Amino acid sequence: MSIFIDRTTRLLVQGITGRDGSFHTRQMLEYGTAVVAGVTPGKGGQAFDAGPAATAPPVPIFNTVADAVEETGANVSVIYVPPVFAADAIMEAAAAGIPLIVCITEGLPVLDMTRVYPFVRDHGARLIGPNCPGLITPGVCKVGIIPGRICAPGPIGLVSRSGTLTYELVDQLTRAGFGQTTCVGIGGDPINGTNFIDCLAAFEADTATTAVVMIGEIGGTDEQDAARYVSLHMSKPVVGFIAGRTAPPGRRMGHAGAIISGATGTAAEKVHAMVEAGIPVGDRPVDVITLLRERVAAVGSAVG
Amino acid sequence: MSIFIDRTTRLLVQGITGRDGSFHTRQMLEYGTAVVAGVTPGKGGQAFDAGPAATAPPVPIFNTVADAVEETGANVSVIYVPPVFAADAIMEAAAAGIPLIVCITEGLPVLDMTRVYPFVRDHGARLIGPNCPGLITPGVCKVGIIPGRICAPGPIGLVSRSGTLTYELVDQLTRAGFGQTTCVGIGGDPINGTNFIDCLAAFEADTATTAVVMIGEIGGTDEQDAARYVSLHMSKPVVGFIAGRTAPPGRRMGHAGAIISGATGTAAEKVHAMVEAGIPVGDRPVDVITLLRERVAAVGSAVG
Amino acid sequence: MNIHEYQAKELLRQAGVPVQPGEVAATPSEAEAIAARFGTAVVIKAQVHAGGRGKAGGVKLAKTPAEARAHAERILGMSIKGLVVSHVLVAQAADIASESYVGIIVDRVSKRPVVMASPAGGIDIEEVAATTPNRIRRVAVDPRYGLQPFEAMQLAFFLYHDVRRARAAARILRQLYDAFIASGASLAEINPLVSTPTGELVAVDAKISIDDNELERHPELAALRDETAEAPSETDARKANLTFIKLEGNVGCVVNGAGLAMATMDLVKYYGGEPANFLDIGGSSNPEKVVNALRIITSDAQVRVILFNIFGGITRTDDVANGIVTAIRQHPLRVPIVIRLTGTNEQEAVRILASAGLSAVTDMDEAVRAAVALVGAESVS
Amino acid sequence: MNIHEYQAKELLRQAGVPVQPGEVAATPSEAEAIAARFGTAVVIKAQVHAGGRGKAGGVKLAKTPAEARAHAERILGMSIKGLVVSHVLVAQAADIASESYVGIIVDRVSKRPVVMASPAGGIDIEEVAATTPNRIRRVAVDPRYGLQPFEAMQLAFFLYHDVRRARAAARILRQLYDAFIASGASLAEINPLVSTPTGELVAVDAKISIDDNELERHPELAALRDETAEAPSETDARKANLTFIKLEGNVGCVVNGAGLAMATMDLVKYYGGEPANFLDIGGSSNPEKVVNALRIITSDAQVRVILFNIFGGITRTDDVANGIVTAIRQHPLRVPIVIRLTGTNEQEAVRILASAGLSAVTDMDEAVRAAVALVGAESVS
Repeated sequence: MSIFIDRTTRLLVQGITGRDGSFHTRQMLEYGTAVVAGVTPGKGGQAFDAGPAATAPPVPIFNTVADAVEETGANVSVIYVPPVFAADAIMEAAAAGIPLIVCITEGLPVLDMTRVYPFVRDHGARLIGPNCPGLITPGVCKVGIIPGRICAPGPIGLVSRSGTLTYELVDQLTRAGFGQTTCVGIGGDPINGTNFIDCLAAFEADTATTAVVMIGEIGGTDEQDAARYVSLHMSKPVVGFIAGRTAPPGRRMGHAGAIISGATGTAAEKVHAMVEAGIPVGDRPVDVITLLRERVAAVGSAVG
Repeated sequence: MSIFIDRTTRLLVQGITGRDGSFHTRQMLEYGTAVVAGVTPGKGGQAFDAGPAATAPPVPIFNTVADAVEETGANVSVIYVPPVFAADAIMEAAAAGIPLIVCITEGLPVLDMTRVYPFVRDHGARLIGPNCPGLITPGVCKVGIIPGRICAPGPIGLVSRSGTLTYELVDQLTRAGFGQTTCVGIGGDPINGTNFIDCLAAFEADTATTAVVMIGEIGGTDEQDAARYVSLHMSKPVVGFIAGRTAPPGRRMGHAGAIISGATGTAAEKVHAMVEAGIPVGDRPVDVITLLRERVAAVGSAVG
Repeated sequence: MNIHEYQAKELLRQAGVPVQPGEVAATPSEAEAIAARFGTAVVIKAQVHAGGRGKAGGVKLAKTPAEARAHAERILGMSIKGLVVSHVLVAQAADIASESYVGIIVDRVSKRPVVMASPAGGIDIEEVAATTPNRIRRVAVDPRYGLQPFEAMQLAFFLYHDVRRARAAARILRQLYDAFIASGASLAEINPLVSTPTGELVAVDAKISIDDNELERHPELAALRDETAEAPSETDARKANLTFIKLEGNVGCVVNGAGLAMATMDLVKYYGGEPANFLDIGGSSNPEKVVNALRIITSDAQVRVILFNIFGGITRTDDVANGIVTAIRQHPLRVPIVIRLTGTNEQEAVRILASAGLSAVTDMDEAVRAAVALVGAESVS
Repeated sequence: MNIHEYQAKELLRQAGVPVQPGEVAATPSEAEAIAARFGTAVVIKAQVHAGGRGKAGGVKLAKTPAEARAHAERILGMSIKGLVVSHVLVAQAADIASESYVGIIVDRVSKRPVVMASPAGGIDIEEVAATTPNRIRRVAVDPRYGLQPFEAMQLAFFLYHDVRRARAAARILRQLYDAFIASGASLAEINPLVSTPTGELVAVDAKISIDDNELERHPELAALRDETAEAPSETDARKANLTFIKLEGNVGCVVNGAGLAMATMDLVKYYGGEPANFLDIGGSSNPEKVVNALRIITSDAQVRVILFNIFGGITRTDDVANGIVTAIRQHPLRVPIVIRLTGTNEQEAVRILASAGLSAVTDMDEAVRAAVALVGAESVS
């Protein structure tokens, strides 16, 4: 099993004819994802050609998400539109009744997100991102930009605020023989649609997941809240990593959300909260594998 | 028993020092209502004097509803502030956690109400009105401006879109020996917080109410919707009256909501829907008493 | 409050909507001068608060300034549905490839502003709704968020298939929505929204109604009121803070409260009479209001009897009685009066009336029957 | 993006906030002329993006134009926290009865704009929050409705007991909120908001930070950027679309992705090195970006080794390899380089590097250890 996406996922791509949208649509199709529709205003009625190598049929393009949903029954949307249009794209997907919306776009104004967040919630949808790499259920389907070849099916859930750092850890997991149920990048913005707790709860409920890796970074208190949640509500082992131990306070470390404000949001604070909650945290990325091996083995023997 | 207000009602008056607010606060106190607080910005710390004849202690005045609620535990608010401030007053009461808000003020811009309505709902509160006479549970408490002396305790529930027409019918009911559980004026505006169905459902659930009088008027489809509701969900007899049989189409008959648009909202249409749903409708106000007497007697004998 | 086409267009222009160029004229020579300045064919349009002005001859195409003058001469002073035309809009004639409708109302069921679009432009939208409802698309806008770009695009693609015109229409819809909200409107529509042969969109006719309750907040809009476009008695009543609607009957009604006023009219009709008006003196009526009410009612020559129906609550019946007595002293009545009073300070009211030789009843039914009977008796005599 | 006090005040003035009158001067004689024009005592204030300018001597009261000139002479050209003062604000000195703080930030926990008010004005609000938290009141504004009048009044009554000043403060809070939203700010504050002895309120100092992601939408605000107020290398990086933050160490880092960049820095530190910078070349990097990145990094004389850490996903590692080779051909490196590449088109990348005599590793840990060792070896030698 997996969380959020699986064999029933019928994917819509908003911004399918753009540079990033078309490239990644081909990647997702190649991975076997059921991309059922694309949206580009003004190109309704055309079809997106997956390329000569593709075995999938061309993807129909619509002018609006509502049209696309009505015609194709799409139930997940992934967004690759420029940042000033991304808030509208998310709201359009939510209003059209899409239950899971994944926004890859980076650079959304944070005030846009203050309005998008309640809108999505008012419509009963889940947003992942923005400014995130999306998610992948290895061997089944991928939504976003996580490279498929570094993943492998298996029992580990992974949730991360980062992009390439996620790839680094997924790659190490796979090389170490730890396949994944689902890898989710929740994004590095200060306001995002899905947080660590949402994913941890989903992994806890997913029967196929036996342990979880969570990768945090400086800024905010999401990791601290997640740590408290883990200590209260999770039976499965969780191991972690926090990036930004060397980040100076008051500076935005690339991600809009990666900023230490005053004394809050430091790596030390997060590591402390996680360790207190029983989540061992690796000093180096490679340590995560070691910690995971100990914990999974430990749980294995406790159960066995 | 009663609906919405009873012996536990602790009333806050917004605009207590204004002309209408002070007059009606004295009337409500005289009727025995527990008026526990008033709000007038800038007069926080003062006290409202109920007058020489009053037995009640002076009512403390606060600058904000939040302060008043914190200090007095007020659980119902009644609003007598000028129309351009009324939307803010309603939202302030809802944000302060008051579960029942009664807005007497007439003349609220309808666009204000398009924002007030979801705000009140977002805060889990009920709004009665605006542009309404309020409500009264005879012998117990009154919130608003319905004259107390025309009411009497008894088993009839009354709900109306009108003001003085309500008094006319309550007066006739009382003279005919039909006391009331609660009389509610829901107001004559096109967008209001509480509709017929809300009140009918409450009367249906109220064990003390044995029959309901509903008084509608031209404009909109609230009465038609209520008729459908009555036929599906009500066991108690309902009799009705509709004002505006002689109203010309396209003209606003005093109440902002009393307007026939095209072919919808006519008295004939409403009377038809009600009669179809088993709600007899009086041609004259006095006929309502006759109809009620027949129905209550009939029910009485069926039960007896 | 309705405003004129040219005023509505000015509000839309300020909001960024591309509007057909035009100017207002009060005389034929002004119209001629405007047409000459444009140097194109123009349309002369009567500025009145009445539908169907086209059918009534209030809209004419003029190819030359002289023709513009001639049309203006004919239209100015013309009466359309009882309203005299005092101004015409002289607008540049548009090249029309297609006509659409876009409009916004406040919908009482969804409790939201509803934006409507139809490719059946130029036609009365209620007619489209009745005959070909699938030719209208609606979006109920969540006022907490406003009309979103994607919502506007959904409607725009219903009007136009090419993305260029769709984007232009979406922009116009959002500008229309902004103007609607900013002006506290209860209705705002562009009909027709014209697409020219070169694909430009332009608002050729527009209508905006302002919510009367917003006027206090918008003095600049309140100033747009054209009193020549209203019945004089209704203007008079509005200034006296009374709600008054003139009808065709002969029983003049003075009532406190809108619902009771309607019920009173209905009861007049029930007993075979015809109400001359709807008149609500409101909640906290003072004697002056009653004086004004009586003046307005008695200025209607058709009125044969005056019926007061006052249920005192906030309204003090002694105030009403004082008003009646004062008014009658100033201007003795030429028709009989029937007074029903009950409620707050009723005994004092009866005493005041009695001192002026007037009597009152307490029962509504009885009062209405008496008033109708008086008209009957009079018309028989 | 931070803007200067005088720019922030201008935005607030446009929103209706009563702002202390003032003008900007770039020379002592301009400052003197402004002071003479005001004819009152003035305050000369350094315009720099740094806190604590008062303590640094960047704010001075001048009673005469001559004194204004003298203070301006001293302040202009002064360096505050490494930033050179090129402009001063010459502002009319305010009569101060009391000082308050009002400000707005976007709060990531409530996911809303949070409006804060404190009667402890003039003090750093974070200090107030830390020492006397009960002296701050907050309202998390529902962005669907905006800051409501009642919310503003609640905060205003926390600042002032008399209704006149409370109403004025509530108005200012709503204007501040409007300016905050309209300018796409991430922070907007007035500190102090001064109450004069006659009960007027006036904004005496103001700070606004614009969300960088809003600048595309607000070219008029983007134009307010003062590049003299930034470190040149960061300006350079921004123009090259790179995210760069200069640090104190000597291991220059070039990484794709912010999280991986931080993890790389952390690993440098873990192995005993000191990162010279944070640098994210972003997702879809092209060779040119890499060239720019290398130029910026190598312009730092402290850098002793360059460490590339590239995990190819969207980023094609062959693009990065091409960029490295191009850059080195243009400007041969004066320090050693360690390259870690893995992912998309990795083999092609290795071939490109090899053709230029460079080698790469695939393991991050190994690469970082190698880079740190090189610095150690060099410092030993």
